Amino acid sequence: MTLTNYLVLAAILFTVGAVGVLVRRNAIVVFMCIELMLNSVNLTLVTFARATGTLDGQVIAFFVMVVAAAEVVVGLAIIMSIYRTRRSASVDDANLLKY
Amino acid sequence: MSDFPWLLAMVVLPAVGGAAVAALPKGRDAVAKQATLGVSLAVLVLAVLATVAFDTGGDRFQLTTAVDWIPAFGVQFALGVDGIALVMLLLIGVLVPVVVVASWKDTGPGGRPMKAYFAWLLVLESMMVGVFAATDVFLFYVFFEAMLVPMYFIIGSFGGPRRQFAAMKFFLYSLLGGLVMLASVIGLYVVSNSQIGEGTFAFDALRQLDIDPGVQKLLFLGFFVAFAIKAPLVPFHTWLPDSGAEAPIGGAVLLVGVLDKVGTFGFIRYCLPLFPDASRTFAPWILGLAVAGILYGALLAIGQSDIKRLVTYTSIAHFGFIALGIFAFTLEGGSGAVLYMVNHGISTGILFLVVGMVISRGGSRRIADYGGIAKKAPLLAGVFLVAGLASLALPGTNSFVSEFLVLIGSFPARPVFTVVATVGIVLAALYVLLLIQRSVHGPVRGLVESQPFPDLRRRELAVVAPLVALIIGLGVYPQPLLDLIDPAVSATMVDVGSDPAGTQPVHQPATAEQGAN
Amino acid sequence: MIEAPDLSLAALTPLLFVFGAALVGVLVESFAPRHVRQPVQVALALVGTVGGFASTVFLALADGADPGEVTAAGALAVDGAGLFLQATIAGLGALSILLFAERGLDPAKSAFVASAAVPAGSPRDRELLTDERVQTEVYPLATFAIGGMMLFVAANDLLVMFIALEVLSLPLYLICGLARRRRLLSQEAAVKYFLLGAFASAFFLYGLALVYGATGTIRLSGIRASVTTEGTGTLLVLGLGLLVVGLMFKASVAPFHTWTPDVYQGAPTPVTAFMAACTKVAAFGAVLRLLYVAFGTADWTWRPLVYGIAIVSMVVGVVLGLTQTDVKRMLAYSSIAHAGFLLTGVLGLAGSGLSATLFYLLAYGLTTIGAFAVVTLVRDGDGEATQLAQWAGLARRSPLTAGVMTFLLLALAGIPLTSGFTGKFAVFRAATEVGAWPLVVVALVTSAVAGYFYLRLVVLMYFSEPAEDGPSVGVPGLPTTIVLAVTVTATLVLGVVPGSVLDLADRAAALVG
Amino acid sequence: MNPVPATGLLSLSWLLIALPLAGAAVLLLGGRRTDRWGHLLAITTVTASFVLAVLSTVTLAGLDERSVGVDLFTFISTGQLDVSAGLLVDPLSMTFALLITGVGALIHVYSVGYMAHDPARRRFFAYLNLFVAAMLLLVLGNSFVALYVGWEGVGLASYLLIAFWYTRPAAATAAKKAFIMNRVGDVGLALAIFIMFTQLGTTSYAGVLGSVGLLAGGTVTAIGLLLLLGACGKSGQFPLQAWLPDAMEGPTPVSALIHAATMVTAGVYLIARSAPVFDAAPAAQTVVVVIGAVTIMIGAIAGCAYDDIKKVLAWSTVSQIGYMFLAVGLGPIGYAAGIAHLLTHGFFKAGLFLGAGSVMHGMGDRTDMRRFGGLATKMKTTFVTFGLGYLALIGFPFLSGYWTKDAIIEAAFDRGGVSGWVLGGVAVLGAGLTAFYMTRLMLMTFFGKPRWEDGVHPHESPAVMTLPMVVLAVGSVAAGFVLVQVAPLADWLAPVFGEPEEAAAHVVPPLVVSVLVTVVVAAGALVAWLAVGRRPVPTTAPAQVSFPVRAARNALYADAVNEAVFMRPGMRLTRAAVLVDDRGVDGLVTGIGTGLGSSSTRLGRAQTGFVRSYALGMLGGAVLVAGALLAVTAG
Repeated sequence: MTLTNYLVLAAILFTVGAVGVLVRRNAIVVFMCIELMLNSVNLTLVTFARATGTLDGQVIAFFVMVVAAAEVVVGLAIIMSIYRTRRSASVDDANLLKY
Repeated sequence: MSDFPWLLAMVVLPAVGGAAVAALPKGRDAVAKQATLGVSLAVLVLAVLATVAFDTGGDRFQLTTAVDWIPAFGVQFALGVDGIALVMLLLIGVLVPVVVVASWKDTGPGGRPMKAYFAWLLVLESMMVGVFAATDVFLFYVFFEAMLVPMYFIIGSFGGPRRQFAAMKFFLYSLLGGLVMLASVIGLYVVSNSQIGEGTFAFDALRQLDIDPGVQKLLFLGFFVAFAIKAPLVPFHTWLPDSGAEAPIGGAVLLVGVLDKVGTFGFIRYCLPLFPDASRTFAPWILGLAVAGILYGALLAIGQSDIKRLVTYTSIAHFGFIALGIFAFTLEGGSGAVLYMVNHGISTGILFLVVGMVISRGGSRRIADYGGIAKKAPLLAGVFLVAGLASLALPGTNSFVSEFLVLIGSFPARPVFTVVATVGIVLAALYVLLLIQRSVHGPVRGLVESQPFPDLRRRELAVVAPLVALIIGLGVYPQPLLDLIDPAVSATMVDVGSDPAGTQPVHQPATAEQGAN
Repeated sequence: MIEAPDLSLAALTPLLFVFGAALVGVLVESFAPRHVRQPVQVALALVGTVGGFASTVFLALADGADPGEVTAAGALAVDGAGLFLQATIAGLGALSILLFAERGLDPAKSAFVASAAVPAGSPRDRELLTDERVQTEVYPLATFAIGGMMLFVAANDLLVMFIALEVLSLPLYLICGLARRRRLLSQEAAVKYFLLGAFASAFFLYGLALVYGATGTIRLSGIRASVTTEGTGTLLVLGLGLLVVGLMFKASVAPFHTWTPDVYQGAPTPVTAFMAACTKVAAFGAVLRLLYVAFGTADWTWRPLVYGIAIVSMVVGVVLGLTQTDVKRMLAYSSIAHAGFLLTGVLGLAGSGLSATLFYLLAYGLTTIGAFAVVTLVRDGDGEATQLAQWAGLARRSPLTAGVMTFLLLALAGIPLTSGFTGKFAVFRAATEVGAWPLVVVALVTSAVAGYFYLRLVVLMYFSEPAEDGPSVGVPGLPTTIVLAVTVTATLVLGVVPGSVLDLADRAAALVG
Repeated sequence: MNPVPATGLLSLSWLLIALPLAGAAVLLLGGRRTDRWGHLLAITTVTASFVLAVLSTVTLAGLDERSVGVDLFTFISTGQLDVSAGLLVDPLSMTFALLITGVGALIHVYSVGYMAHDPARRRFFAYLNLFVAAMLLLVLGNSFVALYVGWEGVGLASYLLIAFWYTRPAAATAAKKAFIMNRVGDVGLALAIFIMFTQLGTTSYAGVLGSVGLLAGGTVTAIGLLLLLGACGKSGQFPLQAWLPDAMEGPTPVSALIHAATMVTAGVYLIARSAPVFDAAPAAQTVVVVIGAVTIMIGAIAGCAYDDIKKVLAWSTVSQIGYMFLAVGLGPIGYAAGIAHLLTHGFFKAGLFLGAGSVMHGMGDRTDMRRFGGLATKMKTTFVTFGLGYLALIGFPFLSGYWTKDAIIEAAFDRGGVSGWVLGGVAVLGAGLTAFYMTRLMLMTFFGKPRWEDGVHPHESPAVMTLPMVVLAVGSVAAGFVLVQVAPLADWLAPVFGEPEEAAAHVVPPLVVSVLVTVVVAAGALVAWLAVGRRPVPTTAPAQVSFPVRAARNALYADAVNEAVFMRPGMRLTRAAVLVDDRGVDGLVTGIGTGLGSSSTRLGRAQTGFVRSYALGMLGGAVLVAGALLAVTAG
C-alpha cells in the first residue's frame, strides 16, 4: 500500500467536504464539512511528512488541529447567535443581503 | 521683467481667489461677484504683461518656471509658453471677465446661491491657464483632468433642466478620453526611461526621442482620442451639444471657447511634435474626420430647433476647420488654425452670450418661439447679426482671416480635402442666416411679442462691446497675433518635417522679388 | 540540552506591542468593572496600535534595518516591505479603532451591540438598544486582528502565514456580527464571512500541504530554492494555485469576491472600514511575499494568472458597482475593482511594481477609511442612512460633509491631485514597464466606467433637490473628526506632493527570505 | 506691370473708401442722436469721395505711368503668404470709382426724398454708405484678396438693404437667398485665389496677372472658370441669376444703385480685371460668352412676361449684364465695349429704377403695371426722364445704348465663324426682345387709360427726387456718344487692356449692324404696341396662356430647378443627418451606457445572497485558477 493511496484518499475526503459545503443547508453540517476538509489536509500533511522524511508535516498537523478547535469556538458562537434569533440554522434562510 | 513668474502667478492667483470666494459666508453673493471680477481682471492684466515680456524672436518656450514636483516619477512643475499657448492665455484673460459680467444677474436653478458658481469659475480659470502653460506632459495631464471638475460642477449645479445628465455625460466622456491618454503618457514615460535612462515628462526632452513607428502609432492614438473627444471631432462630438445646451451661458462660453481648444491645442503641441511619423501616417484619416465634421456639423446646425444646440454644432464645424489647418502640415495652415482657435473663442463666445441674452428675455431655447427681435430690440439684433457674421467668417471679421488662412494654407498640401471643406463656407452662411431670418427678422411674434423683451442694458453692452471691438479689430489687423503665433508653428513644422518657411509656390512669379505686393 | 532559536526581540517589537495590548485587553474584560472598560479598552487598543506603528517606524529608520533580517528561526522576515506594510496596517488600525470608539453619533453612544448574546428583536434587545453598555470585547478582538495582519505580512513561512491568517480572520468574523442596529444583517454577514472564510482557509491549507509535499519545506526561501533547482511540478503548481485562492479571497479579488458586498453592507460601518482598509493591505502583503519570494523565480507560471484575474476583478467590480443602491455596497464593489488595479501593480517588476503596490495600498486604505467614516455621519431614525437615494441634496444640508465625501470619491475615481491618481499612475507605470500595456488600457477604461458610480453619488449630493424627510448629518465626535482630518489630509497630500512617500515606498521595496 | 508708388493726391486714395466707411460707422454707432442730420452726413461723405475721385482721375490722366499703387499696411503675412492692404489706382479702377461715387451720390440725394417718411432712414443711409465703401474697396483693391473682401462686403450691404424692411418675410427671405447664392459664387472666387497662391505664391494683381504665362494651360482655365463662377454669382448670371429679381424686395434706391448700376456689374469688373487670365484661357472665354448669351435670352424672355415694374427692370438688368459678359468674353476687342456698356447702363438703368421708384412713390408703393396707365400726364418729369432712359436702353439711335450695345453686337459678329453668327444673332434678338418688354412697360405705365385702384392719387415726386433723375437722364442721352465718339473709353483703358486693335475686317459692316439692330428694335417695339398699346390692358393677368408665356412668367423655372435639385434634397439630407446623429452616433454612446447598466443588473443576479452559491462560485474559481496554472506550466 503506497503513500499515493493516502494522498488520493485525502483528496477524496477534501472533495467530499467541499461538495458537502455546497449541498448541505444546516450551518452546523456545513461547518462539519469544512472540518472534514481540514482533516483531509492533515492526512495529506502527515503523508507528505512521511514521504519527505521531515517532521514539519506532522507539526503542522497539530497546529491545524488547534486552529480548527479555535474555529469551532468562533463558528459555533456565531451560528448560535443567529440561531437564537431566527430559530433556524439553515444557511439558506440568511439571505437578506444580496445583489 | 521676464524673470517674474508671470505664468505661476496666473495659475495661483485665480486658484487662491476661487478658494477665497468659496470661503465667503452664505449670502455674500455680491462680494463674490466683485471679487471674482477683480481677480479675473488681474489675470487679464498679467496675461497682457506676460505678452509684453514675451520675445517673439526668442526661445521656443519663455517665461519658464520649473521646480521638481514628484522626483520619483521625474515630474516637474514646469510652466512656459510659446506663441500658441500665449495667445490662448490672452483669450482666457479676455473671456473670463466677460463671462463674469455676463453672469452678474444669473440665478441658479431653484434659487441656489451663485457664490459657488463664481468660485468654480476662478478655479476653472486657474486650471485652464495651467493646461496651456504646462511644459511637462504629466503636469499637462493633471490640469487636463482636474479641469473637468469645476466645469462638471458648473454644468451640474447651475445648468438647464437636463443638467445632471449633461454634466455626467461630459465628465465621463472626457474622463474616458483622458484616461486613454494617460496610457500613452505612461507609455511615453517608459519609452523615455528606456532611451534616456531616466524617465521624464519634460516636453523638450520627449521631443528629442526617436520612437519606433509601431509604438509611435499606439502612443499617438492615445493622445489623439483624448484630444478628438475634447475638440471634439466627429464622431466623438455628441457630448458637446448636450453639455453646451445645458450649461449656463457663462459655462458654455468657456466650455466651447476655451476648454475645447485644449483638444486642438493638444494636436499641435503634443501630437505633431512628439509623434511626427504617426501624425503623417494618420493625417489623411484625421483630415477626413475634420472635413466630415465641417459638413456634418453645419448640416446638423441647420437642422437644430434649439438655439444653444445650434451654436454648439456650428462649433463642431469650426473645429473641423481647425483640425484641417493643423493636419495639413503647412505653416500657413497651422498659423491659421491657431488664430482660428482664438477667433472662434471670441466669435462663438459672443454668439453664446447674445443667445443667452435672448433666452434670458424669452425664457425658451426653441428658435421657433422667437421672431422679429430686430423690431423690439434693435441693438440686441445688431449684435446678434455681428456675432452671426463673425461665425460665418465674413471678411472684416476676425474669423475670416483665420478661415482664409486655414483654407489657403491647406490647399497646396491637401487640395481635395480643402475643396470639400470650402462647401462649409456656404453651409455656414446658410445656418447663420436661417437663424437670423427666423428669430431676428420677420414680424414680431411668439415670446418676443408676449414678453417685455427690452433692448440691451448697460451691463450687457459692456459685455459685448469688447468682443465686438476684438472681432472688428482682429478682422482688420490680425498681424500682431500672427507675429506671436508664427515662430511657434514654424518650430512645430520643423518637428513634423514640413517646410518651416511655409509653402513654396510651384512657380516663382516674375514680381516675387519686389515683394508679393 | 536544547538551544533556543534565535529571536531578535527588537525586530518583533511591533508585534509584541499589538499582541500585548490585545492580551491585556482580554484581562481587562475579565477583571475591570464594566463602566470603566470602554475608555480603558480604547486606550489600550490605541496604545497597542500606535505603539506598533511607532516601533515599526523606529525599526525602519534605525540603522541596520535594511536589507532586513530573518528571525524567529526563520519564521519571520523583517524587511523594508514588511515594515512598510506593518506600519500601514498599524496606522490604519489605529484609525479604525478611533472609529470604533466614536460615541457622539449614535444616540445609543456606540455602533456596537450592548450584549451580543441577547437574541436580536427580543424584548430585552429592544430595551438594550438605547443602553449605554457596549460589548467592549470588540477592542481586544480588533487588536488581535491587527496583530494577525501584521504577522501575516511578515510571515516567512507558510505555516506562520496560515496561523496569521486565522488570527486575523477569527476576530473579524466575530466583530462583523456585533452591530447594534440591523442586527439580523450583521449576524448574517458574520455567518457568511465565517463559513466562506473557513472554506477559503481550507483551500489555503491544502495548497500549503501540496507545496510542502512538492518541495519538502514550507519556508518561502526553501520553496524558492527548490523551484529554482527542480523547477515547477504539477503538485507545486496546484499548491500555488490553492494558496493564491486562499489569499485572493481575503483580498476580495474576483472571482473570490462574492462575500465582500454582503459582509461590507452587513457589518457595523467602522468594522467595514477596518476590513476594507487593513484586510486588503494584509492580504496583498501576503500575496506579494508568496509570489515574489517563494515563486519569484517562476513568475512565468503565475503572471498570466494574475493578468487574468486582475481583468476579471476590475470588470466585475466596476460593472456590478454601476447599479448599486447602497453606499456601503457600492464601496464594496469599488474595493473589488481596486483589488484588480492593485494586481496590475503586482504584475510589475519586483522593483517598481512592489513599491507602487505598497504606495497604492497606503493611499487606498486611507481614502477608503475616510469614505466609510463619512458614511457613519449620515443618519436617519434607525441608524445610518446608507441608501443612495437618501443622500439626495446632502450638499445643501451639510456642504462640508458633502465636500469631504466628494473629494474622497474623486480620489477613489483616481482624479489627479488626489492620492488615488498617484497610486493608479504608479501601478500602471509599473505594469507598462513590463509590457502589460493592454492590461493597463483595460484598467483605464474600467476606471473611466467606475467614474460613473462615484459621480452618481456626487450628482445626488449636489445636483438633486433634498428630500423633506431626508437624513440628518450627525456632528462627529473627536475620534471621527480626527479620522476624517487625517484621511482627507493624507489623500490630498499624497495627491499633491507624494514625492517623499513615494521615495519611502521605493526604499522600502525590498523582500528578504 | 508693377504699379508705381503713389505720390501726392493719389496717395490719399484710401480716403475714397474711408470717408463713406466713417459715415456708416458714425450713423450706426451714433444711434438716434444722429437721426436728424444723419442722411446729410451720408450724402456729404459720398459726394466728397466723388469729388476726390474726379480729382484723382484728373491727376491720373496727367501721369504717363497710369498704374499707381498705394500700400497701406500688412493685412496678413505668414510663411509664404503675404497680403498687404493696398490700393491700385489705374484707369479701370478709377472709372468704376467715378461711376460708384457719382451715381451713388445722386441716389443718396434721391433717397432723402424717397425715404423721408421711413422711421429707420438713418439706418438706410448708414447701409448705403457701407455699400459705397465696400464697393470702392472691391474696385480699388490691389489684390484678389482685397477684391474678395470688398466682394463679400458688398454682399453684406446688399443683404442688409434687401432685408431693410425685415418685418416682411418676403424681404428677409430674398435677402438670405441673395447672400447664399452669392456665397456659392464666392467659393469659386476663393478657390481661384487658393490656386493662385499655390502656383505663384501671391494673390496680388501685379504678381498673378504678370506671370500668367508661367502657368499650365489647364491651371489657367481652372482659375478662369472659378473666377467666372464668382462673377456669375455677383452679377446674377446664369445659373445663379434667380436671386436678382427677388432682391427687388429692397427699397427702390437700393435696386437702382446696387442691383442695377454698380454691384451687379462687379462680375464684369472681375473678368475685365483678370483679362490676362482669360486671354490665356480660350476655353474659359468661350464659357463666358456662352453664359453671357444664355443670360441675355433668359433675362429678356422673363422680362417680357412680368407685370411688376421693378421685376421687369431687374430682368432687363440681368439681360443687359449678359451683354457685358458677352463683350468681355470676346477678349481684347470686347473689354472696352463691355465696360462702356456697363457705364451707360449704369446711367440709364439707375435712371429707370429711380423713375420706377418715383412712380411707386406716386402710386402708393404699388408695383403692378396692370394697375398703372396714363401716368404720362400726371408725372411729367418722371415720364420724360424715364422715357429718355427707355430710349437709351432699347438703343434708340444716337442715345447711349445705341453706341455701346451696337459695339458689342459688332464685336460678337466679328468673332467670326459659326459662333460669331450665333452670338451676334442672339445679341440682335436680345435687342429686339428688350425693345418689346421695355415698350410694353412704357405703354402699360404711362399710356393708355388709367387703371388705378381707388384711393390712389398719382402725383409728381418732390424735386429732391426728380433732380437726380434729370441728371441721370442727361447721362443716359449723352454718355454713350461721349464714351465712344468724343473721348473713346478704349484709349483711356489702354493701359489696362492694351491698345484697342481694330478688327482687321468686319464680318458684317458696322453700318449694316446698326441698321439691322434698329430695325429689329423697331419691330420689337411695334409688336409691343400691338400687344398692349392698341387694346386695353386687363387689370389681372390672363390665366389661360400658352406654355411659353407660363415659362417666361416663371423665369424659365430657374427657382423650380433650384428647389428640386438643391433645397428639397438638402432639407431631406439635413433631417437625415439629425436623425443619424441622435439615433446613430449618440445612440451608440448612450447605448453603451445602458448596455453596461443592464449587464450590471444581469451579473448582479449572480449575487444571490446564498452562502452555498457563493461557495460554489469560489470552488469554480479555484478550479479555474488551478486549471489555468496547469495549462501555463504544461504548455
